[in-house]
Amino acid sequence: MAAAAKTTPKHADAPINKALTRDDKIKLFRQISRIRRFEQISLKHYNAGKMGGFLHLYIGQESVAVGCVSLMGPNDHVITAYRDHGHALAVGMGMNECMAELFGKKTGCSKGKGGSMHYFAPDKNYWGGHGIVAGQTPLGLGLAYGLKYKGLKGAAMCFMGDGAVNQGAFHESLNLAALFDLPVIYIIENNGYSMGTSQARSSSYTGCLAQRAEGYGIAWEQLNGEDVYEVRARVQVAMERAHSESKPTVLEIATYRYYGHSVADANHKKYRTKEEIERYEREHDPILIWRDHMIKEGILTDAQATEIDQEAFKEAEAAAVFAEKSDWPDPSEIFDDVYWEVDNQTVASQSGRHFFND
Amino acid sequence: MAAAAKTTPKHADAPINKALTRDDKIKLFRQISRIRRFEQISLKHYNAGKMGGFLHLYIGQESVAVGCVSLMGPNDHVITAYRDHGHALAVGMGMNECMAELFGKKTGCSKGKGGSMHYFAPDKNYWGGHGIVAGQTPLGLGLAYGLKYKGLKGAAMCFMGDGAVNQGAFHESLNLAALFDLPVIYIIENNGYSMGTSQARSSSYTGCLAQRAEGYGIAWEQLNGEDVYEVRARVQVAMERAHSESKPTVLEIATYRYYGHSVADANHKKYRTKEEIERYEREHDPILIWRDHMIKEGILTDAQATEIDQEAFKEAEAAAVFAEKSDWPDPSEIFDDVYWEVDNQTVASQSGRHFFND
Amino acid sequence: MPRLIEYRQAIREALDEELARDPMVVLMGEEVAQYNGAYKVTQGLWEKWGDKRVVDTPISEAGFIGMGVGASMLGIRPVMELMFWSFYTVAWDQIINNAGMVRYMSGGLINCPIVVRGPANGGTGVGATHSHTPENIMASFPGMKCVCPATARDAKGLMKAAIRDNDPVMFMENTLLYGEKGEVPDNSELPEGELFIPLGVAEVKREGTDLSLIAHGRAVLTCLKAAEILEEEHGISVEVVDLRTIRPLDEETIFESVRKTHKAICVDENKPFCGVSAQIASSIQLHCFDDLDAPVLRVSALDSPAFYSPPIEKLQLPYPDVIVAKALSIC
Amino acid sequence: MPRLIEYRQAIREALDEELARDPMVVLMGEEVAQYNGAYKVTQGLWEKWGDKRVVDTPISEAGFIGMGVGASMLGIRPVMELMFWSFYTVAWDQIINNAGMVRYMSGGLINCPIVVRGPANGGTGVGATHSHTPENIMASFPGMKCVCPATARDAKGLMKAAIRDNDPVMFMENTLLYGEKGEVPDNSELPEGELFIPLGVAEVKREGTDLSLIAHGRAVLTCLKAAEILEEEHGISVEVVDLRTIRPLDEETIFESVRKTHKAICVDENKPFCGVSAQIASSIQLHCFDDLDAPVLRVSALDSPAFYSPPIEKLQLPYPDVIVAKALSIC
Ligand SMILES: Cc1ncc(C[n+]2csc(CCOP(=O)(O)OP(=O)(O)O)c2C)c(N)n1
Ligand SMILES: Cc1ncc(C[n+]2csc(CCOP(=O)(O)OP(=O)(O)O)c2C)c(N)n1
Ligand SMILES: [Mg+2]
Ligand SMILES: [Mg+2]
Repeated sequence: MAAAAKTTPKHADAPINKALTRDDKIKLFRQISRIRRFEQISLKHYNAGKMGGFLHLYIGQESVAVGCVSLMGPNDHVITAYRDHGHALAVGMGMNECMAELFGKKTGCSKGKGGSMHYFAPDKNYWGGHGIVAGQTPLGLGLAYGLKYKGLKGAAMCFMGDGAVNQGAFHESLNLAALFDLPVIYIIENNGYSMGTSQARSSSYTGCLAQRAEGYGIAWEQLNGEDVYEVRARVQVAMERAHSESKPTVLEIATYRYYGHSVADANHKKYRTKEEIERYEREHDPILIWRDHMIKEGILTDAQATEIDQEAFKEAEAAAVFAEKSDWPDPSEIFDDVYWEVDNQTVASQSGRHFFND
Repeated sequence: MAAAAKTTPKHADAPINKALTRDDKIKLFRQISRIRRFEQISLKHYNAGKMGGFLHLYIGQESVAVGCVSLMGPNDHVITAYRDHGHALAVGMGMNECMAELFGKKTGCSKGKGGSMHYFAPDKNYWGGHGIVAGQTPLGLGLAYGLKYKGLKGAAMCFMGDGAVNQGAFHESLNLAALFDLPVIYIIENNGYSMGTSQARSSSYTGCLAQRAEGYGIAWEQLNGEDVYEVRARVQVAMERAHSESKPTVLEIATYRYYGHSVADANHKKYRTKEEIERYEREHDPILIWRDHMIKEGILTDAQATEIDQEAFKEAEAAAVFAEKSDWPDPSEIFDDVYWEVDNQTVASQSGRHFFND
Repeated sequence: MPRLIEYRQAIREALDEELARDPMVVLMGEEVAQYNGAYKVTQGLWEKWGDKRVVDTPISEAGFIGMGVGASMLGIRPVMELMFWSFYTVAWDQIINNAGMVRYMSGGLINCPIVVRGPANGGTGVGATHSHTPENIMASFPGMKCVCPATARDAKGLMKAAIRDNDPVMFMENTLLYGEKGEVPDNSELPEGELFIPLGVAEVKREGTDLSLIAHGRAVLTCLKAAEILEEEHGISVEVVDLRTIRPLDEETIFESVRKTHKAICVDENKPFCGVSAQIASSIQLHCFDDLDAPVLRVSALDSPAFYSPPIEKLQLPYPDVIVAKALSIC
Repeated sequence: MPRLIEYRQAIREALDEELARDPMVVLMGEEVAQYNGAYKVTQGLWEKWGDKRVVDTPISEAGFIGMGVGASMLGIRPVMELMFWSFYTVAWDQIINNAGMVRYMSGGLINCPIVVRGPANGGTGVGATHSHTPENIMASFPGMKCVCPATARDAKGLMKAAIRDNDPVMFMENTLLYGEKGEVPDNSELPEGELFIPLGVAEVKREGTDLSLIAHGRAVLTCLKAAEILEEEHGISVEVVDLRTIRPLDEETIFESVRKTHKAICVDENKPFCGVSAQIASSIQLHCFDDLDAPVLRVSALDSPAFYSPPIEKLQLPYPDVIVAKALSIC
């Protein structure tokens, strides 16, 4: 896992966390659990050959998406990379449409066209799900640009991996964000590895990756992502900066993925030690940590927590059944969703040939 | 002009400058003058319609190329952008071939194929002349890579403009340079403007542009480029770092261009004041400053300096005559220099069609 | 009296009118605002519309085009200038993978009403890297649209259609045409009150019966000159079809012409291998096989990178004599 | 007994042999060294050759490919892996403007002996952005070479030619073929002591008299299956021409085949608009106009971005039945 400074402030006491109701906290627990369970069930069916392509699991990182998304108001937006299931469920996408997408079914959130890496829910301010490393970073900037252009008080949270910081588009985005004062928050989910390459082997830096923001005059912070309280308390500062000053922030959140880069990554126990994985699971697991809070705060009993977790598990299983039972897309859909004008049979779509087989 | 910290050390006393002989110093003066005169004559003929495309003059920046190139040993290499005449003459390219290239003649350094932006002289360790902003920055890295791979003690000086720092490829290069410990020196010739856009309107930064290097753990420095002594003294530190530690450096050298971005830039007196231009010409002109040194040091009399300058002028005029008299390329050359294998009529060139008209 | 204006002014009028029509339209690019555009296409627009609507960017094509794509997902309608279309190479991922594919990958939840515009041509002595003609590449991707106007009138009318289109439109202008004047009706003369030319409609720029020249962009003008020579000197009646849009493509107008003339030459300034005219030639022979009296010929840019030297570079692009010679070989 | 090895192993052997032959050869890319390659093409090579010859890079395609181009100017021979060829989009400027054009712009002073390799194919459920097939684009630029081997044998022999070539070679492999076994002679069986297949030589993979199928890459295998069906079920004798290299292109072998069969279908997994088969079809009709008994037909990937859903995506790529149906329409 990426080394993050041990944090001293009592994040639970931050106003943003103090403002959480009992129900809010339970909801957060439910969300974390739902992501974990969704991923586990996905994995099972991926291994059973029910899915194509890649499956990048979010297991181990749940607190980051859940904590960040929990801060969103009506004009806050999210965009992320291919490891996108956690953010999708956190913004409120249903397990059914998400699972069906993995199965490549018509009922999938992207009608089976996008797959695991390409979830979208614009109605929930969720803009995907992008497969090209750092390709989403200028798009996140654009969401922020759109908000500012429209005069809305909002922020665009753009998630990315630690390996993504070495793509040029990200740096161009940083300069633009600062130059144009755009309310974008780049959130580097630093799980220590980009595929099989450790942070040390992929990036040169002083201090931490987020510190590169300094060269652009952008505020940055490094934080630990295992505890939703910390995530909320410290990301909130960036949200506030975006909302009231229309300024960007770069955040680096230390986290960890338990599984390989994708399920196809057969090497993931070679480039890191078993001990490293187990230590994280034991000492830093986002679910255990939040569960602990809930129990210590007397919000949930152990049994109640288990029940919530079991509900999440059942929901995920039901989603897999839903996905399994859903229809495949119809081959005729191959030519849908290519052009808006064609889909909407507008006048513009009537002139000229749009597709060229024969 | 870009603000650079006024420098206190007596750069003339730096060992690298102390080592200069009288003749060396005169040679530097000659080089600066030759660049200035070459550019002036180019301008005259460009305005007379003798050239196509763009002409990006180096006038005002001469001390940078001359100072840097004067530090080169046999395994040091240079690459730059489209404002490339100064570096070309500094490495020892002839005025004839350079001028003929502008005229689009067969005798040009690139046989008339490259034009103003694309001078090359690999035999002089000079790798161009590149038109895409920052496109040369990974190439510079590659030269450094090649040196290191071959076990040679050398450096690749990669020149670029202040506007080029906002291209992603440059940032990718910085990370790679640091990660792989490559002996590349990025030299930002900060003339304050990228076309009509001032540094403040194009870049967000803290301190200076070179400081972005800090985020990659790369050494950087900002210096004033008007005085060859300063350029040599401070660039030498980076050369030394490259040679003995195989480490990269980012240098930002404050300088100024007297003319527009290119000769086609009709706006250049709009986006900056006449006073700004005149002040630079008066107080910071690289030729006047070096001439002053020569005279104060008793190396040249005023008359001798004028004579050198006149020789440069005549050489440039002669080059224009040479260019004018030279032949146009033959249309048959259109298909030369596309493929090495075809040019060399190798076995590999005998199979398959390489060109596709008809 | 017909109103003659420059190609660049025609585009400027379109931009200006669309800025007025829709507050979501924003122009962006390097030097488009305070500098009035490297080629003065946006002259006066920043002064008129201000910082919000006309925006200068740093030299970060991937960053700002991607930003435009992101903004377009929220309903902004960015019209992005590439100072040269050649610079798409540094922004290619953002253009093709984001603007071009996000609609499909999202199952139609998103659309990107973005226009990327700028000059895309050789022939100006700026060397190989600055002389890209990527219309074949842009049009090769379903999800993208691609427009190459040859005249001031078309440039204006098509730009308006491009900006109102809800899909990404790659709009390719030409530095060699910016100064060309053409007849562009004043809005007051038009029944609809504006000039609007839908994408995907070719125009027969000259009628003829013996041979069809199929072209787009500046090659259309070259074809018109060749047609005149062929008519005057050789008595050959030549039809010139201007594609105007490469995708969507008005194949019917092409086929109709070929069915009439039985002979076709595809002319473009694209490089030949997999260029636009390869696609058109392959379509014609497929759909008009029995109508053809000769193979479909092609005249494209010579198959080498752009040569700086001005007189040589001129030879790399199609010029009337080459077309005339080709025509005579089959007529 | 013929030696059957996987396509990926064939490539690995070529890399290994070239690493041994020339100390200037260096392999580079994301995860090529310690991880043994995302698709295990470079398995074992880092262990064998060490840090200097097999180099892991960060996710900075523009940076490291440009670095390779720069190094190649100094005589290094970098073989760069793109984990997916799709990622060329972020490195496009470095590939085309630097590797592809610096020779021309320098009047021949420079050459770039670089190979860019990796899988370039659809059909693996990874969505539109990961399913680029850019052979048409790469081959459209004079200065570039482009290779698309269909079999293990070709992959090995052509890779060796690509690495020794002194021009930039874009080498396109296929994830769907990596596991396919094919006959590859052991060096000891070969008179020259090695397998070397020159660029620019097509191969007739099956002889026939009634119809020519012209293909490259995985489409060649699809054509061979279709040819079998056509022979067995319809008594049609089909010739299958494997282009192997897209540029340089062995047009003569194509034309010879068509002159014999009088009918041609171009098959590829490229998108149709300006795809490789558009170029080939346009050439065939030009050069074999009088030999053709029917228009040149084409079978390409369906003209939409790649669909994730595995059973649907399968339909987007050419499969034998589509080719059979097309063939029957003209035979
Ligand atoms: C431009 C590009 N290059 C390479 C890849 C292949 N790839 C996908 S994910 C990945 C690793 C990214 O690691 P990181 O950014 O740390 O994110 P994580 O997977 O750890 O969440 C790589 C190399 C890609 N998708 N896009
Ligand atoms: C990728 C790219 N974008 C835009 C341009 C057009 N352009 C050429 S030079 C230039 C300004 C560069 O300014 P700077 O880097 O400061 O260098 P200077 O001209 O001042 O030497 C621009 C925008 C280009 N050549 N390449
Ligand atoms: Mg990571
Ligand atoms: Mg500058």
